[in-house]
Amino acid sequence: MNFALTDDQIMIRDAAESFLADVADSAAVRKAAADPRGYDEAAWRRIAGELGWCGIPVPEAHGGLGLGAVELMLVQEQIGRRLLPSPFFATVCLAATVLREVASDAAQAEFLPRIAAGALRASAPLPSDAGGWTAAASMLRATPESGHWRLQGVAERLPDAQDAELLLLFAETADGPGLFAVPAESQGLQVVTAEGWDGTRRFSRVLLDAVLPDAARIDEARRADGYARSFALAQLYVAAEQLGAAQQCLDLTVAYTATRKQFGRAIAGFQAVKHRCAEMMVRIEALRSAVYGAAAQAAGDAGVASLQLECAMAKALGSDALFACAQEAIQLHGGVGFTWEYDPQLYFKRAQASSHWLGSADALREGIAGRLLAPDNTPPAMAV
Amino acid sequence: MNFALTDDQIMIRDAAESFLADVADSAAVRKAAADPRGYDEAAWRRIAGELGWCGIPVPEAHGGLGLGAVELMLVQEQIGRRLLPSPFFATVCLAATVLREVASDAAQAEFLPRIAAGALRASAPLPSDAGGWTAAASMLRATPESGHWRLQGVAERLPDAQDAELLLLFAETADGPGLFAVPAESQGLQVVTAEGWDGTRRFSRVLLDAVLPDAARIDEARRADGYARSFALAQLYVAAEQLGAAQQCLDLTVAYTATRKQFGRAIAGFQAVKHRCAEMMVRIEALRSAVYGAAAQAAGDAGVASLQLECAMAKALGSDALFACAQEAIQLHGGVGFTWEYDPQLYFKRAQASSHWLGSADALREGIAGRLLAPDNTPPAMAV
Amino acid sequence: MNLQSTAADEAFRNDIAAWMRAHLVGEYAAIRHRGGPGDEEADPALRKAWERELAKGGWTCVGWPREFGGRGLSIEQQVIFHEEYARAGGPGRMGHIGEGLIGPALIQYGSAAQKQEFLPGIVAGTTFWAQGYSEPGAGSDLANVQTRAERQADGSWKVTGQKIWTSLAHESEWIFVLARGEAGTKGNKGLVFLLLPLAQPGIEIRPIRQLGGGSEFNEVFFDGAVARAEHLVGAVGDGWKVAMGLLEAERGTSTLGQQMHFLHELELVIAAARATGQDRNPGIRQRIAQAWMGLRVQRYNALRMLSGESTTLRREALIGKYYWSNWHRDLGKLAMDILGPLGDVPSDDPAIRPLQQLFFFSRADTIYAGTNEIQLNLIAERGLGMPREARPAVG
Amino acid sequence: MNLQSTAADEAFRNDIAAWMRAHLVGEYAAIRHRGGPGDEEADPALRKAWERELAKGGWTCVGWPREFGGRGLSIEQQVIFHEEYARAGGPGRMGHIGEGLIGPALIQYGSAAQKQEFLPGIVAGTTFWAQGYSEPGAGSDLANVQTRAERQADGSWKVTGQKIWTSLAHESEWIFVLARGEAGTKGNKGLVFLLLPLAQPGIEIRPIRQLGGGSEFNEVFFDGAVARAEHLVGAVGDGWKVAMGLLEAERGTSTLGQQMHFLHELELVIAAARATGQDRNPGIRQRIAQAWMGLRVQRYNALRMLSGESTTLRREALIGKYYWSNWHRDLGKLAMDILGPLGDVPSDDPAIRPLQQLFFFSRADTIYAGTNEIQLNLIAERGLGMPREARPAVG
Repeated sequence: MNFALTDDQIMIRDAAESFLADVADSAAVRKAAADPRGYDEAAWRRIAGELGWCGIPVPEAHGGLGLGAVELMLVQEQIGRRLLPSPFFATVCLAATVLREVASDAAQAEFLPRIAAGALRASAPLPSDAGGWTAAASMLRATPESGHWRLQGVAERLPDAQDAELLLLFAETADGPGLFAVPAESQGLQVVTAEGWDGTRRFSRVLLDAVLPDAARIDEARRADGYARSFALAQLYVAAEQLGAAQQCLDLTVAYTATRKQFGRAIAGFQAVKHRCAEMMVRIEALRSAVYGAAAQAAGDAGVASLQLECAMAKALGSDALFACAQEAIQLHGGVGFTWEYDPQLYFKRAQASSHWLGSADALREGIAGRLLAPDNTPPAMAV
Repeated sequence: MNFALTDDQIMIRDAAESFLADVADSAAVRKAAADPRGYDEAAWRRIAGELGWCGIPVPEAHGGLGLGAVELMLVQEQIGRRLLPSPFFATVCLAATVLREVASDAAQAEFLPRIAAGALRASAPLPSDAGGWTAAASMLRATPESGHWRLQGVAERLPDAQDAELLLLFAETADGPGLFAVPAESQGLQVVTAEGWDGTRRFSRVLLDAVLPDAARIDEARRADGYARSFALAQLYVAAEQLGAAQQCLDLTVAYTATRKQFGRAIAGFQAVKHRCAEMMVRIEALRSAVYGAAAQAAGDAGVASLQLECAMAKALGSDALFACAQEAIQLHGGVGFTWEYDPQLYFKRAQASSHWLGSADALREGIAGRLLAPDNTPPAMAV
Repeated sequence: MNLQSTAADEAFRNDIAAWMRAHLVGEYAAIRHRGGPGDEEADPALRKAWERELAKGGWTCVGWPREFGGRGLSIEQQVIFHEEYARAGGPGRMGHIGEGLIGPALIQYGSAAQKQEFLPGIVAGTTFWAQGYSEPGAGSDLANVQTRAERQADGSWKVTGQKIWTSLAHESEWIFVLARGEAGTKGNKGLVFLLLPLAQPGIEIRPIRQLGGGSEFNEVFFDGAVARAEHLVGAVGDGWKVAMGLLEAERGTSTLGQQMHFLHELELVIAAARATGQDRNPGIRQRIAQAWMGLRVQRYNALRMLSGESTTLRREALIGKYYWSNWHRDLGKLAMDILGPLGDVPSDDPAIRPLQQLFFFSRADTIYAGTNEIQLNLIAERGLGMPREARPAVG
Repeated sequence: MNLQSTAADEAFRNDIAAWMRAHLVGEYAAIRHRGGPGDEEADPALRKAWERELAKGGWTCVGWPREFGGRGLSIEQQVIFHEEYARAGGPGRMGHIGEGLIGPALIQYGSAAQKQEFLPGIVAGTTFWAQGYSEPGAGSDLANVQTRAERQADGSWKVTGQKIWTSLAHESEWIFVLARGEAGTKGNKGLVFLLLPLAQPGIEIRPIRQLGGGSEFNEVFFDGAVARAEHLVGAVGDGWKVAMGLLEAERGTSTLGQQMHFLHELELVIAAARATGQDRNPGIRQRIAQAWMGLRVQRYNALRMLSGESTTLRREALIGKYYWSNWHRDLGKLAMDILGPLGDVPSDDPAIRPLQQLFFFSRADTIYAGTNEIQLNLIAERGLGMPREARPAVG
């Protein structure tokens, strides 16, 4: 049992940190968010190319690095610190994870190498529901018609789908929810993208009345657990971003209060300011423990039930901690805290938006309570 | 519209304050709580005698002062500040209120003059339930037998019933809950009293298998609203005690921190201490506004629906504010805060005990939400 | 204690409600419930016209003495006016700074000539004012005034410096400025209180974009801007006294009107909960109940303050700002949590837009006019007599 | 990062569990899960016998080097020991202060003679120790030591003063005392660290009754009490260094054992929720989930600390006390809210009594060993590099 990062892991984290410090300062992030495509093409090309991040969770057999949840979590933490707008989250954290956990070997062999090579942008839904992918499938119906599938309905809340080439959609079928790989250029498919308050991640709604080949359905029966596993992992990767963002809120605040003077002294010296920064740090370190712990579980041999609890916890703590830290960052910046010009507002908007992705903290806690209080409980829930 | 206290009200409050400062300092309260009967007989005799407090809510026609909820609330606030153990709350705030609101004219004429004169100690249940007296009736069954009633079962949680002469009990009858006046010396009645952590108010359980005269049932059909009104008023009087107790927690803390030195200075000068005392004050003043407002509504022409909301609010805020202030009093007293010798523990125990009397804050809020979100809402709930 | 209204009060209440029903119609219907905090940029031209409409009905400056063109209402009647105005959805008042701040200050401290020059335009809803208090370096430390006013040979003043957080300066004709009139003074000494027309070469107004996208606040730069000799209010060195008196005037009867606006927002929040099904979520139900309770507390807080109950008035007045600003901020968060993904995209839906504005703009509530931290200092020091923070004397 | 255990670790874990199953039986069954914080007065005689039982099995001082009678376990193995000890319901350790505090201090700073005199009794579970740090006037200001130690002609020390919050002094044979050995010194200078037998005329022990009724803490009064010359640890002036080193030793691997105890409490809370039907209350469900999450966080906090991950160890170590003490206090409140009226009367029911002790005793958690307020100062200053509070230098 060893909770320390390996040298490779530290290297990945540090490389991500320095790359992002370079390409994703405040001005760059604001510019990317205002770009018609919603991100900076050049930064994405470097991520997808020389940096090779897209290969992190992809098995070596599919051309990836064969790394796991810990490494991806570390990169996500750094991305969250900078709020980098990028197709990375949708493509790698969401789509590649769903493919890995749910899809057939054939589908994995078809798509994962292209993702790992940075040659395919993909997306999948990010529902505001703690209950798994089912909610994402509820408004899309897949009906078999001789030799092909007809998909009719709506898929909501696909991040950075505005110029993804591949959409992974959950749809209701006669035998329950299924996973479909839908090329974005399919006939009868329309992607409607909105610009939200949080400009660093765009969401699209996909309207479908499309006919797709039989092979479009890619879920694999023996990977039934994969729905729950991929959902949990997606929560973990969101929580990691929230961790990074919360840390940045604290760092911005500590730096600002050290220079801002009131009544003749730096406000960092006021005990009330210190205590509130300290409380931010306590929340952040607690969140870091939860995120790292959940990642270590995911990388280890944790069963799906245990993984669900761990990742729900990380996401619940992440939502609460990030909002609290963003709120305090605005408050402790004083008058400039609520201006467009200073950065706390960027984190504040991400805090609110991400609070409900994959379940609000309340909904996630209710789910955890359901497990702890279930009559048959004890094994995964209480084991420490 | 005038929210100021009248001169008479100020006089009543000030008299209560100075009397209690005299008879109910910390040592006296601790001694009274340790007394076999649970209170100081001499103090009670003065309250019941020369001070005339027992007559406050009793109409002049029944020998009382004909005053109302505002005056009783003001006395309760002062009693709460000192945590005076006394039959006053059970007799006047609970029993007399239930009699006034629920009982027949005959029963009022029988009992209220004796209460007003300080010649009768009475009690009634104080359930840990936000839903009204029904819960108190649920374990007691009244069956008519030729010319008399048989009461069988249990009445829970009667405050200071250990040497009350009259018990007012709610019981299930064939036509719903009824109110019964039961002399404590009745055959087949047993009062079992426990000493709780909060020694300043004892609770008894009453075991009954008793035969009572027909006239023992005293509820009056045309006062059906009285169940809800008397329950709401009881909440108000508990909230008033909580207000006084919370204020005392703050006063003790401000005084202690002014004298206690750490690192060479009074800890009252540390900004963190100041801010937390300030937050206590904000909660207390908010609670005071709620309690005074609910009392003014009760003394005015508020309908029962409005009164229920107002008093539930006062009690919910009271429970939360008192616990928060007692917790802070302990914390800001440091090491001595968790000793038996210093007073914060007395308030802390009352805070926890009273938190669930007549409904926990959560339960009360749920009730309020039910009203605010009811389809037919707007009138009483939202009128400001 | 008596919460009942008199028959006369009720009749007065009905008069206002009837007037609002009759006049807040037609073109003005578009600005019902508009123009409040976070929405101050909503159609300023129409809201200025509305000010003149109010003036025609005699509903501007209702608390001012009749001799200055006011309506001379009692405290109770002012409360009723503000309540009914807000209940009817009366738009945010473009004339607020004139009516609520500089007008009362001039009535108290101004010369007869100043009263004659400026009060009629405020009463008529034709002259609009901006305030020049805060400075970029000062924040909550209001007495730390760096803006300089140099007396010229002709008695006029040349003003140089920078003011910030001036609401609606770009929609106003005049600004009042607290400036250092005696070189070398510090803190609250040596200040002057000056009145300046905004349309002059030495003044530049730059909007500050807020996190919600709006720009009702500005920075105002003074570079040798001129105030005429007769536009000094009070004497040299009186600036702090005038400024403080004016801030006192800001709090008061309009609080109850603010609460009507908050009630309107709470009703929108409840409607959103019903529409989204979040009215069945137990946590949301708790928070809605808590919000309602907080609004009741604010009402009783205000009534206690206005009733002047001797033992509690001052303590109560202290907690007001802290209480309402945190309540309001929490309400904004509750609104967005109820909306969930619906809240994440800027919306024109009248069921959503005001809640989004509430969420974003209420972030300023706990900061402007004394941050939470300053409020807690004041409560501890003035309300509880705890030791003062080390800081320069401010009066 | 690797959370998997090795086969050797698992075998070791099974050994301890088996030993506990075999020995914590018979008369000792009565003290299972007893004697923790808030329950330290539970049957001290039997718990002392249990210490000797542990010693016979070689399970005292498991982290001490073998040369001093310890078991020389690795960090991972110590963690496993503490976990399995607590999981089995191992009683609160009467020998904790000897094993966890003074023993390691003597190993580091003691003379050969001191080691020889004192360590064997600690290892054997036959000598029990009390601590003499805090003073009534000092509180969190540990360096403000007023207790005086005057060197006598024969080299012995006469100690005069008062220590407070000494746990179980009335059940101990020895006490260590931090005293001012050089008159006229201040703060952390001139201190001596002395060892004194408690059974002597110059020492009086008075119990402090706590809010929950227990008295595990005492005040100890020194009135010319004598420490022999050879019972000075380190040199004159080394007192602070020894005391700080000893406090460092207190934190560490036993944290994970503490968490097992917390888990046991959480299980009792959940059982109470089921028994009272509060497991259907949405607010209680939220709080139970939050409590479980907090316990997971504590575990991962501890693992991060023990793994010595270079960038986070020190920051993490700082937050530990603040986090667990507040978590524990909240758990106590949750327990009582679940019990409702059932909790209000002192109970002997094993499903209720421990929760009442938890509620009351956890009030001390956020105060002793550095109050919340001191913890937040430290976190801000050491963890975030923010300016220090004005205070005397402490090291």
